[in-house]
Amino acid sequence: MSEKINLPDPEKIKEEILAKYPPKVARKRAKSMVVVDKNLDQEVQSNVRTIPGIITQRGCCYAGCKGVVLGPTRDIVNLVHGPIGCSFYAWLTRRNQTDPDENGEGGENYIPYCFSTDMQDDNIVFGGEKKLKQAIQEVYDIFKPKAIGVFSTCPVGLIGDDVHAASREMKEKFGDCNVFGFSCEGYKGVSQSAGHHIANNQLFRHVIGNDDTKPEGEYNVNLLGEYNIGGDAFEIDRIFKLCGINIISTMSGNSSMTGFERAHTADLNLIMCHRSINYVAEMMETKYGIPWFKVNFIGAEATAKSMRKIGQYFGDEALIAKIEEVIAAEMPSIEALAAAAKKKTDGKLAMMFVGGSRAHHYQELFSELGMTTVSAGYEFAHRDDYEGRKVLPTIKVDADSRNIESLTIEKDAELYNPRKNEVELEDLEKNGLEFSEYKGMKSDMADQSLIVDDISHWEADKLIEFYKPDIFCAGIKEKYVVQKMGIPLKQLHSYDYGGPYAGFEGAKNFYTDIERMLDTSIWKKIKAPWLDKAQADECICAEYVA
Amino acid sequence: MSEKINLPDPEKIKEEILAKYPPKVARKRAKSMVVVDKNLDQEVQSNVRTIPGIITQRGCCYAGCKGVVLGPTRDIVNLVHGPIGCSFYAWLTRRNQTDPDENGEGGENYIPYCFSTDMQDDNIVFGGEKKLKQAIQEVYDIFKPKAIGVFSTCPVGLIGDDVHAASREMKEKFGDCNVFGFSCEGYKGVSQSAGHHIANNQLFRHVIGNDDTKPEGEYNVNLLGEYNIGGDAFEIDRIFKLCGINIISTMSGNSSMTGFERAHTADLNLIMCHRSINYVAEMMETKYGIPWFKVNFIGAEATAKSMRKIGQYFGDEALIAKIEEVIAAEMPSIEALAAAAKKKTDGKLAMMFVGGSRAHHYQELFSELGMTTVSAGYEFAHRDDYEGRKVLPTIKVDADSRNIESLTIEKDAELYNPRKNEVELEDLEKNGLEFSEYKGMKSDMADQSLIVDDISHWEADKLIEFYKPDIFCAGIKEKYVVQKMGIPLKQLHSYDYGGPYAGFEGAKNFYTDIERMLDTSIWKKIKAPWLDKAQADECICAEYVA
Amino acid sequence: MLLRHTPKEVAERSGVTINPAKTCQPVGAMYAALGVHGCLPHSHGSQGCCSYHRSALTRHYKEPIMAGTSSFTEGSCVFGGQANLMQAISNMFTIYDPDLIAVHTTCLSETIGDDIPQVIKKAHDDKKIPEGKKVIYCNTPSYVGSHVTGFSNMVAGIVKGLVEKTGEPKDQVNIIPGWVEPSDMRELKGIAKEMGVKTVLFPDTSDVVDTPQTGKFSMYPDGGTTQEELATAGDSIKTLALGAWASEDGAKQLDIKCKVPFETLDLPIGISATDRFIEALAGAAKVDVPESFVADRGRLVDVIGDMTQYLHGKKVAIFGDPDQLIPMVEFMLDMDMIPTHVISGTPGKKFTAKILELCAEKAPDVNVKNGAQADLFLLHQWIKNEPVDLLIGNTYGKYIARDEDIPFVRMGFPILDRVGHSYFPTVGYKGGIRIVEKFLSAIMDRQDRDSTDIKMELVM
Amino acid sequence: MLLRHTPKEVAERSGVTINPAKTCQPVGAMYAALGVHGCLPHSHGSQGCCSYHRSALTRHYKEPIMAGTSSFTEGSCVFGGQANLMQAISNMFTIYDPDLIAVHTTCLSETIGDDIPQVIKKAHDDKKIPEGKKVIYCNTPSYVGSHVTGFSNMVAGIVKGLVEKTGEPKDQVNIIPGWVEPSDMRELKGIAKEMGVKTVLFPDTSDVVDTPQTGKFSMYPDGGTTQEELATAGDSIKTLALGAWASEDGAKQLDIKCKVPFETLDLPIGISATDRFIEALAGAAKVDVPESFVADRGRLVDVIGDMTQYLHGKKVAIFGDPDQLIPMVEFMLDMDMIPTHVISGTPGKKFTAKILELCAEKAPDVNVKNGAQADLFLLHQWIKNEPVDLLIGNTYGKYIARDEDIPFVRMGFPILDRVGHSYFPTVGYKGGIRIVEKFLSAIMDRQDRDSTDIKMELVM
Repeated sequence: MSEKINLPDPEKIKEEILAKYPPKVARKRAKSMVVVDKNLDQEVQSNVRTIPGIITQRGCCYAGCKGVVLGPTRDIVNLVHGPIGCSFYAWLTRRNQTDPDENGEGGENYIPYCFSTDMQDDNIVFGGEKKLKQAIQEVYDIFKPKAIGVFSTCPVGLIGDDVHAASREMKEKFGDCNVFGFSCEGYKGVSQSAGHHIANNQLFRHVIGNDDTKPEGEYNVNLLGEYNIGGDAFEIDRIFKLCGINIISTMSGNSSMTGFERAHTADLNLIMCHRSINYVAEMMETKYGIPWFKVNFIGAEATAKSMRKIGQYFGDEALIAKIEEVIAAEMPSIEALAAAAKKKTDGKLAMMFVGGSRAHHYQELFSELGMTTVSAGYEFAHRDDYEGRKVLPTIKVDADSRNIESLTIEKDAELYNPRKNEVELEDLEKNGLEFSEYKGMKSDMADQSLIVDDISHWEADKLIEFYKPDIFCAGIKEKYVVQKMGIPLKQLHSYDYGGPYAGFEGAKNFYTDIERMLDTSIWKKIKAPWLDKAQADECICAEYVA
Repeated sequence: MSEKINLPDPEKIKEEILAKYPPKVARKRAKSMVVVDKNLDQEVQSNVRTIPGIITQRGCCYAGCKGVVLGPTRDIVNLVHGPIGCSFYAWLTRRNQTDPDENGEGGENYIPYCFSTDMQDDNIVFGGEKKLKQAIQEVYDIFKPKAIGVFSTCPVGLIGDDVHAASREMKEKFGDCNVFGFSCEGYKGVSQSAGHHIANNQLFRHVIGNDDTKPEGEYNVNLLGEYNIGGDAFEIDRIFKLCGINIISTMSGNSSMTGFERAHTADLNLIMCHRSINYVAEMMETKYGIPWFKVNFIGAEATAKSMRKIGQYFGDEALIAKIEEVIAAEMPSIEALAAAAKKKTDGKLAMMFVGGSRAHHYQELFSELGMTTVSAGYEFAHRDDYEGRKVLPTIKVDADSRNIESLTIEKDAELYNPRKNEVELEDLEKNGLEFSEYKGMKSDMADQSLIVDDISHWEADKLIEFYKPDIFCAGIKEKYVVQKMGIPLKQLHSYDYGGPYAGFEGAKNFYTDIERMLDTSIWKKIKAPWLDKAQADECICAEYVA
Repeated sequence: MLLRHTPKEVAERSGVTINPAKTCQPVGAMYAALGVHGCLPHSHGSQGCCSYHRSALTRHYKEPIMAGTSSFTEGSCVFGGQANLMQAISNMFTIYDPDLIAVHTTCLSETIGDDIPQVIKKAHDDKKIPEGKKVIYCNTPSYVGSHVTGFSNMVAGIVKGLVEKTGEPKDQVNIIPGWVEPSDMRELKGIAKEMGVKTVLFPDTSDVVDTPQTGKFSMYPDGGTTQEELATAGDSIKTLALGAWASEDGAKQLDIKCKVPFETLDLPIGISATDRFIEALAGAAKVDVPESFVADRGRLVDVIGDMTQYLHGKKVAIFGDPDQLIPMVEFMLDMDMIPTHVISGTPGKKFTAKILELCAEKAPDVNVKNGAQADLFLLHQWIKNEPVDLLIGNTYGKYIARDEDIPFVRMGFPILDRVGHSYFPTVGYKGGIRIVEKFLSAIMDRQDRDSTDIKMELVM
Repeated sequence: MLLRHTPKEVAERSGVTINPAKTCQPVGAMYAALGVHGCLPHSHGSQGCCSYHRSALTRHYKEPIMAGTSSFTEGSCVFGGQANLMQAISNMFTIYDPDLIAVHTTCLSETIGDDIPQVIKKAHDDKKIPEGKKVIYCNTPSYVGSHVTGFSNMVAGIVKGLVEKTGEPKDQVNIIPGWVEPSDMRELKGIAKEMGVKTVLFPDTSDVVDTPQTGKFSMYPDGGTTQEELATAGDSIKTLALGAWASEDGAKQLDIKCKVPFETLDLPIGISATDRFIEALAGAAKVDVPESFVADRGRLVDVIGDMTQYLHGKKVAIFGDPDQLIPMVEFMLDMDMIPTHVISGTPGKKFTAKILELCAEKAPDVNVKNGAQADLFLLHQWIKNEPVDLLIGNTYGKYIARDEDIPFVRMGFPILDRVGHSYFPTVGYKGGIRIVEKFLSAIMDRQDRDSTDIKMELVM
């Protein structure tokens, strides 16, 4: 679909952009800006240090660990060990929805709470372990939670507080509470990504496999890398239920420790956000023999496709039929809505710079609206997220990544049980089901479109002036910058407090929201009528002169 | 109680006030300003024309008829025949509370509605009867009410629309709807008072006596001149119920036509507001033989006294005992609250200029708070409301009053039945129960206090400057004028949207509200600190220099 | 239910008006008269009119509202009201010493046919009017038009009675603000001042019905257009009449009397109407629009752009006066809200045509009616048939909002149960931000209220 | 229930803070730095800090908030952050061309012990700082004080870095407004202007975080105190520091550096605090207070007097920053409201003493706590034990208000779910009317909601 528009050649603007940089900076940034040529294997430099002062979208390791992966789980108290800010800013700001009463009234839910050791200078000077243990004790006494996660912030590593030892000690003391720590200091790695990995490791180490209770459902899966922002997981859950597929755990959206502990009893791992969660999938396959493949529930077509893959995997005719039935029931209203929306959206241009998979997934939805993604990039991705996992062997591990622990996993003596044998897997592969594979964003982008990793504020502004897109997708820090230029910005972290956008209902919500955003009268009112034409033409631009 | 303060001699300020007036005006106003001397029979000129341009508190005949007497009844559609304003201004502005569901869900309640023929110029030129009948028809078709009252506004009388003929015609046409009119044009009489009389006449003519169903209760009374502002009637009703007294109808508060139609089956009429309703009581006594006496439920003591009078009237030991029991149960908490409030209120001064009985009744409540009423007056009273009914024979009927119809009533052939015979009445009188009597406001006022009838804005301002009262009671038009002088004003029409103030609970509410008003910090913040003393001393004054 | 007898089915009515969306002329004349410094309004009719109008204005402003009445009796009806008016004029000047008295009539005196100018002349000849004092007047028959008409008539009366032309042109613009709040009049003067345009704004109720608490009651507060200013209005470059209903007639009279050309504009409420006012004012005074207006305007556009998702597509029912409703409807359309029901009790053919024209593209299904039987009873029935997300109007709308559980924003006259309208303007760009804030808090409070625990939003 | 695990019983805590009523220093430093024209704030620490602070300020203002970060890695922790800061300074000047960069530290760089002035000096020597450009700084260790402390430290940094003394006295007054909204800073400038007092107000975020939509993004908006103005602050008559927590230290530094005497005042919120500010400003500049202030003040007193029955005796729980809470509590007492629970996460011994002193007569039972463990968890527990009629605080209060069904008024930082705070001031007398309006609509909306049909009031 995106082919139907001939994209302008971005090489010149790329040069312009780089020209502003000091030579060394320009050389480095050039490698992260790639004009897509589908016929070439192109390396997209990523997961490298952000250049200081460049104004990046990126956050820190702690944000990826506590904010992204652990945050959405309701029945664990996430205690942040550090000064107050780190915990304050991660307090309810990510819209991970949860239903504590889904298994009956009165379930645990600590998500609306914010827990911190609120370190003071004397804790920095004399060490904070004592206060940490006191805090853990108080949390236990007041809330009696089934689990407490302890998260290290920047100073903790430097002053040498051992959060793991402290957690172990308290866990043993309590007996009925799973206390464990995360060394996710903000300076670790080069972005949130390091935090994802650390979170994956600790979940695998301390939680997954704690409860061997056999699953009740017939088709049991885990949904990995789905965070239930705006209720996405609720919608996916709805579709799965209609099809009779049982989700054991979602990592991590509308999620509970109880689910995580049983995750290894599933027969299939479905990966939504490849970047943040593939580690767990890999480790579960090695240890328990659970295969995984990539799915995408962003976009109606993508959702249908993903469902069919699940049916294919289980190979049960009844299931396959049920899935087709569900799809058939959902599609008509979706297509009708898309057709209506297209009157406003067809042929329009989109740009998106966000996350580790959303900037790829959402291209689906835009193409369903007849819109072309002219430029896109991730905030904290690795090369495989752009180029596909085929490049994994060729990625060289640099100093920053080397410091992120990578667990070595072996088959579990009792529990290892390959859900499909070699032959079955081969058959499925032959029939197009690709296991342990992700092809990356580039594979879905048009020729001459521009990929930019870890885009800087300067680059974004210039590209907007160049492409004059109809919509720009990013996060809250970019939202009002871009809108000042008269271009609507769709937040793809928070969905601008809308959603869900996943699944079938989500697609409809997205169509409606985008149609609205492209049809907002106020943008036509920007110019004061008494201003002369000249001034008006300055619109859609950024200005740096103080 | 009010004796304990020596009042300043108001003669001088009275002269000052009058000095500003043109001689003729001064002469006339002098007769309405009386310095109380309890040893003298003093005439208080009242119920005379307001001097044009003097700025009066008074309203019109229509306001007294539709607004006051008929307005509070929920199951009659009050249709105002005239330009839109008259109906608009009487729309929900008097706080007559009503409980349409007291006899089961879904009772009629037209009080939140405003009905008008909205006369236009062609109706004035060619007559408005046709439109009036059309309006009555539409009201009947849409609402099917059991009664429709039609109210004449100023132009109606002049253009000669016959609202009575029109009403009669429609009543006959419908058969099941009591349609009747009121010739209550605004210019009739000299104040709202004329409207009260007209309303009394029409209720007596068209409603009272329509339903002879025997009452269910043992002690059956009508409560006349109680309008349930702020829920006063609810509270009185509560007390009556506790004592086992049955109210057949309240005229007019939380009232229904059904009640009015049976009013003549009661054995006693209790008069709250003597001014607005004594006509009905008189007529009912003549026609049905129902005695009446004055009661007052404003003030805890007054309430107890009034209850005891009822007990005495029925002379039933059980009833008398029950009444004493109820009083005994209520008084302690009231006295406690009064004692507490007195810390702030004792010895403070009040002025009140309002209504036809409130300016008298509320002196009770203030004296319970240890406060002295230094000056008071009515808005639309007659001499008997000041001097007592003993002066009735001596009141000469002037042109304005002569035009207000006065019905001549005779004993009802079948239904006349004196509830007490001569002997019984005499006995009761001997024991202090005074039938058909009202002693008037003056009897309860202190020597040297000042009575002013139909006070003008100028007079009020000067008296405030003279008395510097702690609280001033009047209506909405005076509220902010007086408060600009830094003196709290208590509205005694609307209770400042508080209440109830009647009965035992009402007394408590009043104590609390007055204590609050006399203890409001903001009044101490009036002066900007940078202003010099001189300016500050100007406070509590009115200024007329443009 | 408060309005338990209102049926969903709409029945044609020609006789009865139920729950009116208007009141009668005199209250408007009284309000307009308060906008002249040192003026004491006078109601020539029965006592009740004056009492009712003073009460209504007092409840809306929570301020002293002073006015006199001719206190008609049955006798006056027979012999005419001349004696009453003569006596009233003499008493008011003697006792209350105003600079001038502004007489308006009532249905009663109009039906009787009292000849006001003749009475005033006689009062003059009989020396009832002290040296240097004035009596102006207008006719406000309650059975014609509405409260807005009364305001308009008194504005014309002010022009006829107080505006003069010396022939020596003055570099100033007349602004007739229409029936708006004192805060709005204050804001309009501020806008002109910021633009460097000298204006004569009349009537001007700022500092009259929003006076400070100083411990002193002033019968004639500091505010109000002075007679000196008004006397120069005949020499102004131009008159801007804000609102065809409340202001145009006064501007016409000024043109007729003093040959000052006029332009009728919508009240400057919202972006588009304010744009037109700013350009007209700058154009009339031949000045450039200062940068600061671009900033104020841009802030209004900005906040709408930021919050558009909460406004877009919201269905609105609104009732009030034509001069307010027209720019409000335009403003709502600029915000992609959907005017769904529009009611005004004030007659005037142009109104429905104008609303339909504005809504043609974005809200073609709008229900609109004004004049006879265009009342809140009908509005409520419309709402029952076509529910809305927001109701806008005076305090009487509260009863509908409660019965139908609709978010409610108070605008118009009278507002009897809240404060703020007299202090914070809704005209101009800054006023627009206040309107947006009010809309948003009504809509967002409702979202917070109706949201489940699961869907509760921290950031909005 | 949203906060379903909060028990009524209060347990002593010394280790864990739950639902904080504060955040850390750097965000305050970032906000203060935005109040200097052409300034690009820089966060010397990990990327996350900068991202979090920019996000928080963006959500509060719905405006672009630009700032750089040193993007620490594990390496920087080992070798120190100098290289990162040097590179950041050079890149920011090259790419974004600010007039100056304002560096603040973080817990990380503070723990490492980076010597910022030394780095800046080196950057200077290495010509990383272009001609005429400046780099100022302050230390903001996140483990000391709160966001308010960070604001205060950057104000001091501005003084140290940008204020000069020529020795030639200037007839002007410095005003340090403290951490208030751009609308408040605008209002304070307006007050001074109306009083005819020339002022240097800093920092000044008006026209920086409330910029218009013009179709153009300006990295350095028109607003902010200019370096030229700041350079003259050393010659001013006096400095008025509004708020002991946010402004006093800067004023002290100015006194030390340039011998400009200072006076610390409460933020001018409410009647009494505004009175003190007006008198102090007039006194410092030796001018008379214009009549217009008597009128503005009187209007505030008037509306409170008119509506006192709805405010009198209402119990209030309030949380926020000391400089706001102190005058708010005083204002509430002036309105006969009853401060019942008062919480601030910001430490400072003077606070509780001051609140208790204010409440001694009229609200002796007030619960007050600030600093460690003075958090919303405790406030919520207090409310469960002693219910209130009104809750005032930032957006996080919404969760308590909903669970306990308490009318809620948003004040403080951050407000993430409503707009208005950046456009309408709460300081000064006019700001006081806005506060009263907000209180009244919260309280009266609740009365309307909870009233039975029978008790429903038309007039209030």
